[in-house]
Amino acid sequence: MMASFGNQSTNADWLDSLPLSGLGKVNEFAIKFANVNGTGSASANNLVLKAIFRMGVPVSGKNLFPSNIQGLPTWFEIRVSESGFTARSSSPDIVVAMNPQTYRDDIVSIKPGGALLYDSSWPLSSDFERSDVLNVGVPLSRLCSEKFPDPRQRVLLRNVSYVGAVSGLIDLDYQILSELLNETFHSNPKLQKSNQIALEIGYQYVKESYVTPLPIRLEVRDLNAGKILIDGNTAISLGCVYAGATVAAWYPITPATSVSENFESLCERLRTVELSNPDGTVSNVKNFAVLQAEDEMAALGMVIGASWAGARAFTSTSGPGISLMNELLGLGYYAEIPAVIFDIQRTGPSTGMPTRVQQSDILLSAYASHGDTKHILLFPGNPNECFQFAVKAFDLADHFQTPVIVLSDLDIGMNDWVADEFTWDANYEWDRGRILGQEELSKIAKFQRYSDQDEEYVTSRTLPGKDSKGAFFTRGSGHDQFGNYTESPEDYIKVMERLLNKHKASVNWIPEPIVRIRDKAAIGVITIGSCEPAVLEALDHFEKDGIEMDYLRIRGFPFHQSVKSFIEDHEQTLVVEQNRDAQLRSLLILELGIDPNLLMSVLSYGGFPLTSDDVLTRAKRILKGWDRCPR
Amino acid sequence: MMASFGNQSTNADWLDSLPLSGLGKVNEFAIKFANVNGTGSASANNLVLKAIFRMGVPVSGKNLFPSNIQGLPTWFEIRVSESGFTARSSSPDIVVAMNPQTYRDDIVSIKPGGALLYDSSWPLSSDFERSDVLNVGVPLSRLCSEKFPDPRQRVLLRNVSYVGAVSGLIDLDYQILSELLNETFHSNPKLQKSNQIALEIGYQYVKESYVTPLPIRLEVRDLNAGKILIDGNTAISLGCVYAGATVAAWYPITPATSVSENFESLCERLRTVELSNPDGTVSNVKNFAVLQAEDEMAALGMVIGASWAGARAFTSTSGPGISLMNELLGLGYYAEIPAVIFDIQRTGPSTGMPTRVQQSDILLSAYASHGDTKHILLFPGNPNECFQFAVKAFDLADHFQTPVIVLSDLDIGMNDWVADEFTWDANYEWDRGRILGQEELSKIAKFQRYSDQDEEYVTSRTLPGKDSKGAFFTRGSGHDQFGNYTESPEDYIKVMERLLNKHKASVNWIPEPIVRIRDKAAIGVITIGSCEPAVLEALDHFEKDGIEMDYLRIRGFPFHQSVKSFIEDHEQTLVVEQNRDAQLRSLLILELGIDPNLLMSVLSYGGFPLTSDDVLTRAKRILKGWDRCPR
Amino acid sequence: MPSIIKPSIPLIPLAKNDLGLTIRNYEGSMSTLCAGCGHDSITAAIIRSFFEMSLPPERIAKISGIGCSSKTPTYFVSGAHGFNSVHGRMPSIATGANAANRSSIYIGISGDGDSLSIGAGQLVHAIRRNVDMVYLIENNGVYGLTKGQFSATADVGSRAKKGKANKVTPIDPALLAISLGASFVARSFSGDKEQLVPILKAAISHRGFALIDVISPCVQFNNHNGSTKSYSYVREHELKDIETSYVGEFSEITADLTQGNLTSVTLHDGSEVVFRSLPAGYDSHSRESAIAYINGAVARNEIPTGLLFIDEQAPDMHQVLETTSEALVDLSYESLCPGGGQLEKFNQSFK
Amino acid sequence: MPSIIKPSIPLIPLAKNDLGLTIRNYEGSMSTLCAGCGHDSITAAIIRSFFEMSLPPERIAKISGIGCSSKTPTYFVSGAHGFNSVHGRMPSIATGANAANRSSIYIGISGDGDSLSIGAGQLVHAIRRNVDMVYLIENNGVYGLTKGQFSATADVGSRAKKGKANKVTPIDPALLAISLGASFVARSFSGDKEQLVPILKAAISHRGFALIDVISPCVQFNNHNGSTKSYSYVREHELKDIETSYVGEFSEITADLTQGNLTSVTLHDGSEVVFRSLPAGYDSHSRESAIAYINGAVARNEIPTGLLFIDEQAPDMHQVLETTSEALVDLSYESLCPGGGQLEKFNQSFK
Ligand SMILES: Cc1ncc(C[n+]2csc(CCOP(=O)(O)OP(=O)(O)O)c2C)c(N)n1
Ligand SMILES: Cc1ncc(C[n+]2csc(CCOP(=O)(O)OP(=O)(O)O)c2C)c(N)n1
Ligand code: SF4
Ligand code: SF4
Ligand SMILES: [Mg+2]
Ligand SMILES: [Mg+2]
Repeated sequence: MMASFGNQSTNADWLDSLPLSGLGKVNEFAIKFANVNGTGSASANNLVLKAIFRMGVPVSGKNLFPSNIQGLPTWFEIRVSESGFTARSSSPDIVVAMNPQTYRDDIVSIKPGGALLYDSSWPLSSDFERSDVLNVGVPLSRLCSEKFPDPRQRVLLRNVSYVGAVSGLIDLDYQILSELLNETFHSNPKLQKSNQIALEIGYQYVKESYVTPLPIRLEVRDLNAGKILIDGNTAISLGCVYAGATVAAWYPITPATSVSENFESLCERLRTVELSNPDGTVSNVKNFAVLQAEDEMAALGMVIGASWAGARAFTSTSGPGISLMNELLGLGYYAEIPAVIFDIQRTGPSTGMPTRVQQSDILLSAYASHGDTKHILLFPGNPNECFQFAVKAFDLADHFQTPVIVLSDLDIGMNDWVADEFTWDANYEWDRGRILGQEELSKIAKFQRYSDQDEEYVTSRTLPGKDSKGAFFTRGSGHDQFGNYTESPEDYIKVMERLLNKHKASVNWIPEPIVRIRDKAAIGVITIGSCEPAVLEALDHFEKDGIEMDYLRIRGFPFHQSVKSFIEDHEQTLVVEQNRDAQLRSLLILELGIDPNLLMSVLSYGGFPLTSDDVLTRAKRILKGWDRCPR
Repeated sequence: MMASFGNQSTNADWLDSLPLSGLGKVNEFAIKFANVNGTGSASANNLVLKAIFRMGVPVSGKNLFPSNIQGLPTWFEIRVSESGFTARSSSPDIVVAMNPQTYRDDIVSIKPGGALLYDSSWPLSSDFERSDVLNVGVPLSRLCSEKFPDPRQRVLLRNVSYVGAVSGLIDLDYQILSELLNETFHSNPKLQKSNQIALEIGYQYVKESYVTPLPIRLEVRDLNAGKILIDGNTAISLGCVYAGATVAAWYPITPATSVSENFESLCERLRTVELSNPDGTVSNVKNFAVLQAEDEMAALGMVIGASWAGARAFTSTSGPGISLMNELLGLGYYAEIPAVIFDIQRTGPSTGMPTRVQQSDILLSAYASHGDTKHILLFPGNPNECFQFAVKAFDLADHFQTPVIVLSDLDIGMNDWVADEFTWDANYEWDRGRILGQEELSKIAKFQRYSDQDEEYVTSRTLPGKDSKGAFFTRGSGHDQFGNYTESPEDYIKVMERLLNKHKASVNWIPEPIVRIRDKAAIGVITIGSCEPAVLEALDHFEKDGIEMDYLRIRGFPFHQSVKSFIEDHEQTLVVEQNRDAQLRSLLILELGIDPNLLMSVLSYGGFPLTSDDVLTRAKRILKGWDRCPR
Repeated sequence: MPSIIKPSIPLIPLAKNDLGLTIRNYEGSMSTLCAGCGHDSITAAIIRSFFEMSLPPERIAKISGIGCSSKTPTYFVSGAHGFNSVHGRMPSIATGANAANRSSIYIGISGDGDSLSIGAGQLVHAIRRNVDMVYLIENNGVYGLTKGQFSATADVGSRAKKGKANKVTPIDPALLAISLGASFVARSFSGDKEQLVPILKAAISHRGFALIDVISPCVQFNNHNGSTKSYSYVREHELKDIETSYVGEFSEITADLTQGNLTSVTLHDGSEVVFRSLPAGYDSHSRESAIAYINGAVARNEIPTGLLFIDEQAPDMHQVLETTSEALVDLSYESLCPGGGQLEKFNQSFK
Repeated sequence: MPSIIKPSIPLIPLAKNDLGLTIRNYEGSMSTLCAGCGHDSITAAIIRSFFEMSLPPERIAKISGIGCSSKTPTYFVSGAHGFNSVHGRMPSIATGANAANRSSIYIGISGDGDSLSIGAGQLVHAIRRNVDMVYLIENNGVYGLTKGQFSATADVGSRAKKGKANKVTPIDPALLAISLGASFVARSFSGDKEQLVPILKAAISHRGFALIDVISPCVQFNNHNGSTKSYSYVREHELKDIETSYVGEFSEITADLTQGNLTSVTLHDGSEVVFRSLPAGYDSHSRESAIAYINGAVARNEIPTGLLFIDEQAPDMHQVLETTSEALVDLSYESLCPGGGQLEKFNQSFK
């Protein structure tokens, strides 16, 4: 028997029968919205997310969407955590079930003691009954049909209505929601009004029909001061603007598309300059060029061409694009041309699951291309680092005259994270590396491209279009220190060894790992990218169980020696990453010369953002097998 | 002062003054021919190679040619070794200097006590004087101008003349040379004649002018019984024919071009069938299709398409092609489509040195494509294995429904090696793997592509065009065990784990490593591909110095456990390979879980075929640094 | 309960074709495209043509790249093998499959992004090889699956959902194909099954590469007034100059013809196709007049549809390769392996 | 001593151009191509045109792919930056370079393999973007550097060194470009500097993508009787219908014209180019007549040369992008970085 059904009953009985786990979840719970994609639910769900953020409570939203445009199931999961654990939660306390196709699974997924909000315009099949959750029926469709005649509008406003219902149920600040709607529709009073009505409908209904708020609920805090809510791709595109990038070349691919699209809109706003023409008219000129390329090879080719010509240029892509870029990455490496590539990783191999997350392009990126290559990689772990590392990537690429790949992922890139407000150092100067201009050239007898290496094994370059004296030939074929074609083993090796040393030398510019040391912990945990929140939460659980572990998050390649010391300082180190083949662990072993026995893998690669449960269950299983297990 | 100069002196004095090292080198020496490319020297040099082979003496030829069509320096090095050491020699005993551009370096390269043969139509600059070598001047150009009026012919015949001179100098059997010329020009008596004259000219001149033979010389043996002289690419193309491959798709690239070109000519001969038409005419139909693709992506796409349709299909390529094939290799892996790829490795990265050798596509090939993948690799070490592994590659690809990459290299692929005669097992049956035909399908209720795994984790497939009941959808996007599209973590993981297990299971079909165990050797040596002859020669040197080492040559990936035991059984193992970044060593560490400290690298990657000196000097340097050094 | 589940492709009641199959035998799984997507209409036309032509499902091979359009092979003929490959590489995969097994009927489905951006090189060369296949571009002027970027066929001035206007000259796939020597080039509109079905039939009957450019509106990202690929625009501006009719198996079409010339074309399988062209003297066998006609229409802001060009004589890939008429996949190992004796001869030649 | 060392490109004695430079300032390092290779003649024509146009060497950027042809940028203007990139990707690299620095003069050198097989996709899109550059295809019908395989421009029936005849229809790059809406399409012959030099000059002066297809015989692999790309064949069959003349700076050409119409074209840098076409009424501004003309010539087994098509009005990539007239590489960091205040505004918008 379901605890409550229909719109006339109250939830008082259910409150009494609640298991302990469901009680008193103030600011510590998860809501899952189950929708059909293409129905406009995303904006409604974001409304909830943003309102919680404005209530001053740490929060995160994970959009689990299909590789499809309309009609398939999609979920939006909001994790509310006053204590700051905003990793994806493995099971929701509340489900807002708006997709009849997935009712069964959605309802099954609710934590015992949780609540279900569904559209009770039609009766819920008794198959779906769960006695251990509160069933909150709201006849959303019926209510909206009564109010809104236009069927298209009705679909959209039904979404706002369930937001209203959620507001009533869990004390999600109605005022804030109402303001957010006004902000969104500020230019359209008619829409503003109908949205406010829709919000009201849902809110009023639950207020009238249920005992509210539920014990699972929100309270205002002030924990988001100095914080913003932002996704990593937007942060990257901002970083590109601030780094002074002028050329972007890209090919659409989920989940990287928004990096370049955002960059373009930002530039349209910030880098379009009004010019008065002689005839009195005004025209807009643009201090940037965004090229939608015909494919990823063309995109990277354009970036390499633009960088060779002296611009800061980048491309954004994902797995299949990185595969296609292999040959040109080798060219950039060997001919020493800067290039910045943002790889927003998704689930591979092949087309794989384009809207799911993994960190599984690590090995390919590190050694991309045939022949011997090693690339500089940056691994941001949150939107703040997306912004900072984007800028850093250009500095590194210019400084070391080489492609730099920033490996973000879908979870960081497309989901909203609570981040620190972005700051900008007014004294920042871009590092264009060793470029000889006319003045420097006039002081030397003869320019030779690859011979005057500095202590970082970087040689000076010149830009085309400037000075004949600096002219040289760039080539991906065998070349000697002067840039001349060669097939001589000695000349070839000289350049190749310098490249190896240059890569090593770049370590001093790579962001240090994030390290958290407990006292005398025997176990270390290493992770990467978007895994951080889940890993930290898992460590917290372990700590509560009396097992202390040290923590390190890698933020770039080549690796710092401190990573090696970290591993050597622990009896055992777990490497947590989202791929099947332990790619980060592999790179650590190879590049730091680590005995593989020191590194145990915690792998979770099904494609959803990592949860602390994913880490806990796997880590426990592994530690059980380890003879020096702490328990 | 030079020991001998011009065409009137004899070499008697020089013989007396000879250092010991140059004495009595019967069937144990190296000749280097220095030519200008595009002048037809290759066939003359091959004449020498083949004649030595027919004299029954083990021999090898290394063609060191530029990435250019005409006018640049090129060398052909012949190593004669009765004791069977046919690796490239690091310095020649005799230089035939036919390229004035490189006189200086060529002459410098001669071993003390060696000999120089040059064209004395023009005087040799005294700058090039070396008192410790015999200078044999033969006025080849002058002699040929006198005999042959046509200037084009003259250039070509001058080459044959120096062969004649070599014949006189080192007792290279004149009769055999003469027969070889007759064979070559059997259809053109005029050319036959002029070539015989050219041979004679050179021969007579040295016989008349010098004390012959030199102490560095040949003697007939019978060591080549049951042997042939063949390059690896020809062997691969033969293997493809014998494996029953019907579709080849390729894009020209040095040094892989001849694989597909030879395959096509072999098929033209062996697989063209005469058909009598109803109208009495006869037409030829072909039981094969060779497609020169528009690029490497198209080539692999065609191979995947053809294999999907059920043919045995392959492509041949080199580094840049492998880079471009990454995305499609991922598709083949994930969608489980057979494909055979021959990568004849050259010097990377990027265009690199297209006519130089390396083994530097190992890591990229093992993990080709974004996402998690592991490919089956075969590493032939000589033409016999090229033939066998080509056949094996198709069996493996069909059996395990996956791309198989055969990593040969330029040295094996394009140089002639003495090999055992090829044999064919009349009982061989191709292994087409688990393909369900109409009969099998009729016995099952419903066909499901990826669910009925056997103990090797292979599921059965069906071919298009045969039976509706077997119809399924092949896709590179997320799919479940039935082949249906999925975005479910569990379904996705199930397939990915099976793929991992399948790769592991394939090890039983991978050729075992070649192992040579000495008694209680503390040091093991692991190598790959064309490195074998130089490594074995180096081990012989070590052995003569009292240091015994065990030997293992890897022949495929996944690795056998015996490789792991080999490493564990030695205090230290050296891994000899031709690349900068120790790619084979890396793969061993990762895939066998080896402590990196157990594997020391011997790397030589300048692009020329490996010499025993390359191995010796580097190995000694490393062993000196090792605390348990045997000496 | 408000259901977003879409109806599957609408059905004609269970008539049987020459093979005794009903149209259901030509359907696939339910479409997951947007309600109203042009691609679904094309799927319906494909189903109808295959049914009416009585094609044995097992002889059909469906190959596609990546995109909304490339998903559609799942939605028709579930009894045929399908291959949803990678972005832009369908032409090479179809070429290889065809090389291996010439007995199958190949239909390649692609999008304007898949074919004219990332896949342009492969398309060009599949045309050049005259691979025997139907190559259908479901052309909506945008990248549907990646949410509305302009494709290379987007018209100058057309607006994306975000309001930005395209300024780069579009590529006309029909013009491109004709210039490259394609042997069959047609264009149609997803909303006009009466024209599309006979064109599809003719394309299947044609021996060689049959390119069909089907304007297929994307209701999500390119159905705005500014776009010439939208339903409304196309309905207004479409030029049904060259009507198509498949003689013998499809008579409804010929009944519709009211004016103009007939061009009768005998295809390689012996079937006859009659094409009606409005412009007097339109010659579907002349590359030049096709080009001129298309250019003229484009200049008048019109979209010419119909069978624009056909060359029945052009040798297809297998004729060029002189391949045996038997499918290579059907050759026995014995007929392929030269055997030990031959190897002995080879050994001798390497001495 | 018999030397195989080839003479470098033959020189005109040391006259000076407007910049006070001699032709030596436009030379590069010594060619390593085969003696007699058509590509070397093209190099000589490039050197002459650049010299005569007084182009500042530092303003020239030379970009190529991979192949014998792609090696040639080393052989001219050593005072210019050069980029010998990877096979088939020159168009994208040139596009990116041009986007970054519109002040340079871009000359891309490619081969028929580099441009029409592996590079076909990129070529198509560089044309479509109307990137302001000279794009020169040194067209020999073969893959020279990989030793003589047929390229996509090999004529049907032409024979490779090994004797095999090509049976696949060739791609005509000029026709392809015109169909794709290219703004400047010309063809010439490496052996005819009098025609090639003025075409090169016009191409450099043109704002937009200027494709020049230069038939350039490969003496090693495609100089046989069967080949229409051989010296002998071209000398016999070449059609010098549309003569080119560069008014003002090159008067020898106009003097050669003996008959026909003059088409005067004002280019974006203000210079005038006069084209003479033999067929009465040849209109180098009409795509259709260019296509018809080329098709006609091809049908008669002739190779039409000259400036086949030009459209001076087509907006180039920067006009479409509305980029500032200043080279993007010259913008200061200050003008690019929105600064901390703006970032504060962004922060507020993410609350
Ligand atoms: C190599 C690669 N790059 C990018 C993508 C992302 N992607 C998927 S579909 C698509 C475009 C599809 O456009 P189109 O072919 O026109 O199909 P439509 O969706 O419009 O029918 C792109 C760019 C991909 N799958 N693979
Ligand atoms: C990715 C890749 N594939 C293949 C090659 C090998 N390759 C070098 S040059 C060339 C063809 C060159 O032909 P073309 O462009 O016509 O130049 P030509 O030598 O005839 O002037 C090929 C296939 C390569 N360098 N890179
Ligand atoms: S996004 Fe456009 S192309 Fe894709 S399914 Fe929807 S309507 Fe069709
Ligand atoms: S091979 Fe041909 S294209 Fe290459 S340099 Fe020689 S003649 Fe020129
Ligand atoms: Mg599209
Ligand atoms: Mg060529």
